[in-house]
Amino acid sequence: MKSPIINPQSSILSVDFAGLRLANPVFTASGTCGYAEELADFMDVNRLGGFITKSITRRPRQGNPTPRIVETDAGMLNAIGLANVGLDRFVAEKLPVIAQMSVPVFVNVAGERIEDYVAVTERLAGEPAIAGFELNISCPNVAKGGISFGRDPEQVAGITAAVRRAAGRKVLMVKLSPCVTDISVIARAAVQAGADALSLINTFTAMVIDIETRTPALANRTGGLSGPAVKPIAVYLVNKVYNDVAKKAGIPLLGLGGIRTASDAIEFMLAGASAVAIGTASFSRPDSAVQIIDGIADYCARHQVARIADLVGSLR
Amino acid sequence: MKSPIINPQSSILSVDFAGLRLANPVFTASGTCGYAEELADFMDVNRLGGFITKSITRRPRQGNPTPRIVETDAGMLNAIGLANVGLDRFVAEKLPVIAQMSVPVFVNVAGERIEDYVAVTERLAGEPAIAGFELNISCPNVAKGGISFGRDPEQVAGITAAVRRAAGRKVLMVKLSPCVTDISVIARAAVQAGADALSLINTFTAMVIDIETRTPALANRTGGLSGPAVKPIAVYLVNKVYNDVAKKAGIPLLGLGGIRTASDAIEFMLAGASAVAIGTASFSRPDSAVQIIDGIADYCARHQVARIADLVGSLR
Amino acid sequence: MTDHKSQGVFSAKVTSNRRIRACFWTMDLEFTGVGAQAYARFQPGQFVEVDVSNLGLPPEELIAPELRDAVRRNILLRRPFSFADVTVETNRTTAELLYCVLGPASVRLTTLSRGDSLSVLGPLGHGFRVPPGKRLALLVVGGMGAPPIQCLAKLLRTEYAGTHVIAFIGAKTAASLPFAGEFDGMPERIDSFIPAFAKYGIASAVTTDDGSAGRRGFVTERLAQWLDEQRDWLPEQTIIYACGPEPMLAATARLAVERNIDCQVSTERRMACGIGVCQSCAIECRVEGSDETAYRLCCQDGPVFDARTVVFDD
Amino acid sequence: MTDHKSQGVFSAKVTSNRRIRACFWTMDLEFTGVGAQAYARFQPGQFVEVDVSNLGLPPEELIAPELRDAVRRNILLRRPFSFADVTVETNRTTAELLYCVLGPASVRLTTLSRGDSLSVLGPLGHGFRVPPGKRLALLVVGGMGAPPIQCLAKLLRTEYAGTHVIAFIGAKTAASLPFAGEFDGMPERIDSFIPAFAKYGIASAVTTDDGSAGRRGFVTERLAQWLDEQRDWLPEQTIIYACGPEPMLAATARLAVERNIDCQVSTERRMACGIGVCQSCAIECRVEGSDETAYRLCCQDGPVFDARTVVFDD
Ligand SMILES: Cc1cc2nc3c(=O)[nH]c(=O)nc-3n(C[C@H](O)[C@H](O)[C@H](O)COP(=O)(O)OP(=O)(O)OC[C@H]3O[C@@H](n4cnc5c(N)ncnc54)[C@H](O)[C@@H]3O)c2cc1C
Ligand SMILES: Cc1cc2nc3c(=O)[nH]c(=O)nc-3n(C[C@H](O)[C@H](O)[C@H](O)COP(=O)(O)OP(=O)(O)OC[C@H]3O[C@@H](n4cnc5c(N)ncnc54)[C@H](O)[C@@H]3O)c2cc1C
Ligand SMILES: Cc1cc2nc3c(=O)[nH]c(=O)nc-3n(C[C@H](O)[C@H](O)[C@H](O)COP(=O)(O)O)c2cc1C
Ligand SMILES: Cc1cc2nc3c(=O)[nH]c(=O)nc-3n(C[C@H](O)[C@H](O)[C@H](O)COP(=O)(O)O)c2cc1C
Ligand code: FES
Ligand code: FES
Repeated sequence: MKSPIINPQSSILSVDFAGLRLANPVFTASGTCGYAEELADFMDVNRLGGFITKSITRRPRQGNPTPRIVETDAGMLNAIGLANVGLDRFVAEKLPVIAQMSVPVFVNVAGERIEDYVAVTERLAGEPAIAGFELNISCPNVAKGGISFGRDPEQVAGITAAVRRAAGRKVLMVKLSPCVTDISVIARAAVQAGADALSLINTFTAMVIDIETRTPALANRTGGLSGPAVKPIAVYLVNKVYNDVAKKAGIPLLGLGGIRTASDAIEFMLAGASAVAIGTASFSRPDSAVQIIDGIADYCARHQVARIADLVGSLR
Repeated sequence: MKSPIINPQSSILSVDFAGLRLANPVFTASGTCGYAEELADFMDVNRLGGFITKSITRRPRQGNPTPRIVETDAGMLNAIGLANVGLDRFVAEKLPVIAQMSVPVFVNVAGERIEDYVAVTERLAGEPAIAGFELNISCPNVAKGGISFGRDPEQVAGITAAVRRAAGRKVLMVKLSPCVTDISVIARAAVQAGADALSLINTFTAMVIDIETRTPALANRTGGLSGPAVKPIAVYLVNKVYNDVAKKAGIPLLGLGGIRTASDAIEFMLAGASAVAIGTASFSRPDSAVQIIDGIADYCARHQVARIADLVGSLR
Repeated sequence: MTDHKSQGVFSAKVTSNRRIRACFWTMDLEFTGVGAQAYARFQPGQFVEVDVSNLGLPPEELIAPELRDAVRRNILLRRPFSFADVTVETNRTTAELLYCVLGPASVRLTTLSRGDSLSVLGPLGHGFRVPPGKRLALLVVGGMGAPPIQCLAKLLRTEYAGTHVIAFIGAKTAASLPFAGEFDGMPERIDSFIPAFAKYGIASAVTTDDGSAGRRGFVTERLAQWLDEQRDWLPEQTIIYACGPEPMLAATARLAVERNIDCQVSTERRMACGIGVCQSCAIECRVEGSDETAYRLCCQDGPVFDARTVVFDD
Repeated sequence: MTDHKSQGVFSAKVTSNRRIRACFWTMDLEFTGVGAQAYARFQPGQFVEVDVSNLGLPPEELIAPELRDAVRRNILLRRPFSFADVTVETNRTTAELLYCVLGPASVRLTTLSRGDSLSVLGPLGHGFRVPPGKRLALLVVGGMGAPPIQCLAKLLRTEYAGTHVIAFIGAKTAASLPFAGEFDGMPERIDSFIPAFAKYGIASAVTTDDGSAGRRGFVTERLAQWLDEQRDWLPEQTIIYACGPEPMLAATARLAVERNIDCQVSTERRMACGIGVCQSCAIECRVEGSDETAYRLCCQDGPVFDARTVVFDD
């Protein structure tokens, strides 16, 4: 896919991501930016490089009881439990809004069984409003499915191959969990089974205890840790997957985990991410993604970077 | 081992740890409190529940080039590279100082091959000044050995069994890495091979990139993440190993990872740790461990806890 | 989304910040420009999310000993607060933030002083609605539930002057009443005891769990008793507005439903975003016209709900 | 361990804190009680570790744009700083902390003002030693290396009045000289240009990389040239003291060894603890009487080392 170069900034920041031409390398992360409409008052979502929806499951999910979040040092735990409107309402209510957006939209897909993932993907594979899918096999907050798929290379290969068939010609990105002994083994399994891109990382299973009541701070007992606290681990894992798998395979990585500033985003790109996603940071600054896009442009200007893509994996 | 009850506070705080009677449940963590003498100006090391030395290897190790550390959000990376005086100088120079201490001292043992671990342990197993060993199979900062032993249950079993024989009647504690898919599998392997106690967690492999120079911030490229950032993951892993392995096996856990306050320490105990260790926090407050002991005593008074041991694993 | 477009992140100027009593503080904020316009439409019961991640701690000796461990946590997320008062002037809108110091974020708020800036996201959510035809408004406050009810009291006074208003105020002890003043041994009668309501001509009935101020007991018991004592009184012309701990809201809602009185409750949930994107603030609600329940969002669909809607634990 | 026992964590009072110029600030600290005694024995070149984890950020508009991303990092570790001046009075010891704002910790220091407290761990490490028989002391400063050398200048002036002292001061540009004043276009000659040294009667030879103040070039080139010009001059009665960027220290050390002049360099490493327990501050040193090298600790064995000891990269 090619797009005409309109102005110098766009040519500097634009990146190719699994065949999609993105205006810039900044996505919003699944589950942290709703279905886009909620952010309209705070930023122009069409300035994003790409948008990723909250996880969509076949049936609506209420999610877990509250408290669903708790703050930690430079991080937070969430145990939302994949609360979402479900496939049908997504198609009826959210897709029309998404269709208005001019940026590539990925639908994050989750489920309890492979069939669930396939069903959601199949239903959406023909929708022109959707650029691709992000396969969530790494959610730590649900009793069934979620992370259990993402920890074993054979299961990863199985689910990826099944969804690959269902996804038709849409881009298929697989989202990896950091809670594994060797993430490259998982990454390789996903790539060999047909993933076009990988996103990493999802959250770390974690726990906060209220010492006054002697109970977990979350109703779900455990939750997923995100935010700046995990950033150095995420950067390492991106660099590892880039060196071990992605570089040779020519598979782009979407790096995320604790990105709060343009400098953070650039760290991920130097480590090997072709694009980045902003999650938790959006909660304190709803326009974080746009601020980061501008910050990356400044960095490029300051460092005479001709094309942001040149930075990818350029760590010395 | 039994010790006479001297005063009420000591009876409240004292804990049994793998047959050792500790005055309180607070250790200093390996590598963060040197060989004890360095801390003399800042706290009375004899107030500790236990002391753990820097990792000792068969031969002296210079460690990695600098920079060896870098600060992150609510954490830090270190890549010291097991710099230590080596077995002989440890025996000659440090052991006499340790022998003066009235608290149980664990020697943390590291190496590149099983024989190295065995050699260090054998040499020290007869030393009356030493209460036990902590087996470091989880250091992320060395080219050989370290974490590579700690990620595979068979290797863990092999090294634990070998060191178990060498350790004679001393307590053998195995220190676990958090960077594994299922820590309980590793924990079980260590326990079945003869570990008397488990300590967790060691650091997470992580990376910080200097975006101005486009190089890793550490000379070793990667380092181990420690500090408050990792605490919620550590609490979860302690709780998991407690429920999956330690409780049934009657094996005490030493919980650590990001403990900075007495409240943090109590979280770990509620999650299932019989004792805790203070690492990174000692750098900003060299007397952290003693402050935490006092804070735990306050908590017990406030909550009418008769014996701190009653808290262990009492998470509801 | 709230009903109006102009919500956003605005920088407010602190014009004063001082301790009222015990852990209670009050801060005055000033919005100018677009912010002044946005907050000119503030409804009582709406809230804001403030960013204190850039603030330091007060000196250790000024931090309550039991909070010293907890406050060392670094701040990542904004924190939700109601406003106790909003005043619209020509080019500026001022707001009063009444807060209780109980953790790392609220203790950091105390370090602000006149001239400092505070990043404020809002106004957020849906506030109290005043249906037509109500002649009696009963305000029910539990402890730190006071701010949105104070804000509502002002609105009732200024725009619904014909409505008779009484405040029922409950707290654990005299010391935990979040108002300036000395309340120990305050009499039981309903009178202008609480300046925050008296200034709007509203009398207060105070209860404390231990009887240290006002009547001993729960505020909802007193409300029920008071309602029982009324004659010539029409439930359909009455409305109850409540804010406070969840068990108090539950009891208030029960009481209102039993007596067929309209009731709105202002709820609280832990919030990460405040704008409906994170799903952290779920609140179980009845689905109209069915037996089912569904989660709705405290930040977006609330924080004020009709008492019949919310499913309270009991 | 340092030579004396009384190191510890002391709370210092800030008596002033102000910007000198550009990113350079100066803060005066006061120690009383045991702290005053400990710092009464402070040797120039020793350092302290300050805790700024409880401090907030200055208003955004006061933060240099290129630092705004970096300073959002939360602070966990203490930070090492030298003292530029220490004054011992009867019941108190005062110290001047001269600092450059370049990251999250140093920017937080700027928020302190008179009356605030700062937790200071120290005094740490080994400072400069003044061997007997030296009649000429050459001070070599590179950029932010000034503070310990200023402190030493005072000692030389007060306790070694017979020693002739000259300061060689280098910086990238006139603007990056860490002193109060205007230095653009400063002449090349050696004179009382730099008040921080002039006040001790010490003349300065200034170089800048771009020639915007003093002579163009590196400070070590100027030092070498100056030494070449001397007659009737005895290397064994001379000593060089240097602090600055590592390449400058390396060049100074090389020059000193070649000319057989005693030389002490004050080194820097990233430090987590400052007290010898974490091993983060390793510095490669020659092992006396062998060809081998070994790591020693900057915080404990240094930061001041004999120039012959340190192995510099080149
Ligand atoms: C819509 C809304 C309006 C609010 N208005 C006000 C107000 O006007 N004045 C005021 O003082 N407070 C108000 N709060 C509560 C306020 O948000 C919390 O007190 C604040 O977040 C505490 O932050 P912290 O970091 O100081 O303490 P934390 O460490 O976050 O909390 C300390 C303690 O308070 C509890 N807590 C934290 N947040 C909440 C919450 N939302 N509900 C119940 N308990 C909580 C925690 O579980 C913990 O026990 C409001 C909350 C909501 C949701
Ligand atoms: C013994 C010793 C004495 C010192 N004395 C002074 C002094 O008197 N005045 C003063 O302004 N500074 C002094 N420093 C340096 C000071 O410690 C750092 O400037 C400070 O830690 C920066 O913290 P920050 O969080 O603001 O920036 P950081 O984000 O920590 O650092 C900002 C930049 O400075 C670099 N940096 C950080 N620490 C060091 C270091 N130790 N050496 C070299 N580069 C570093 C980083 O790599 C980064 O590029 C001294 C350092 C040491 C080791
Ligand atoms: C409140 C919350 C909800 C999330 N929901 C989802 C989700 O539905 N699907 C998913 O794949 N990831 C979800 N995530 C994970 C994020 O997309 C992201 O992988 C993770 O938070 C790390 O990035 P961050 O540190 O920038 O937030 C969620 C994270 C948070 C904090
Ligand atoms: C500077 C530094 C050095 C360390 N050295 C060792 C070591 O030699 N052996 C070891 O087993 N763990 C070592 N650790 C890991 C700590 O003992 C501890 O497991 C880890 O830091 C987590 O605890 P904390 O967050 O309280 O620091 C080191 C940690 C740090 C920060
Ligand atoms: S707080 Fe995020 S959805 Fe309500
Ligand atoms: S800074 Fe820790 S040993 Fe030097």
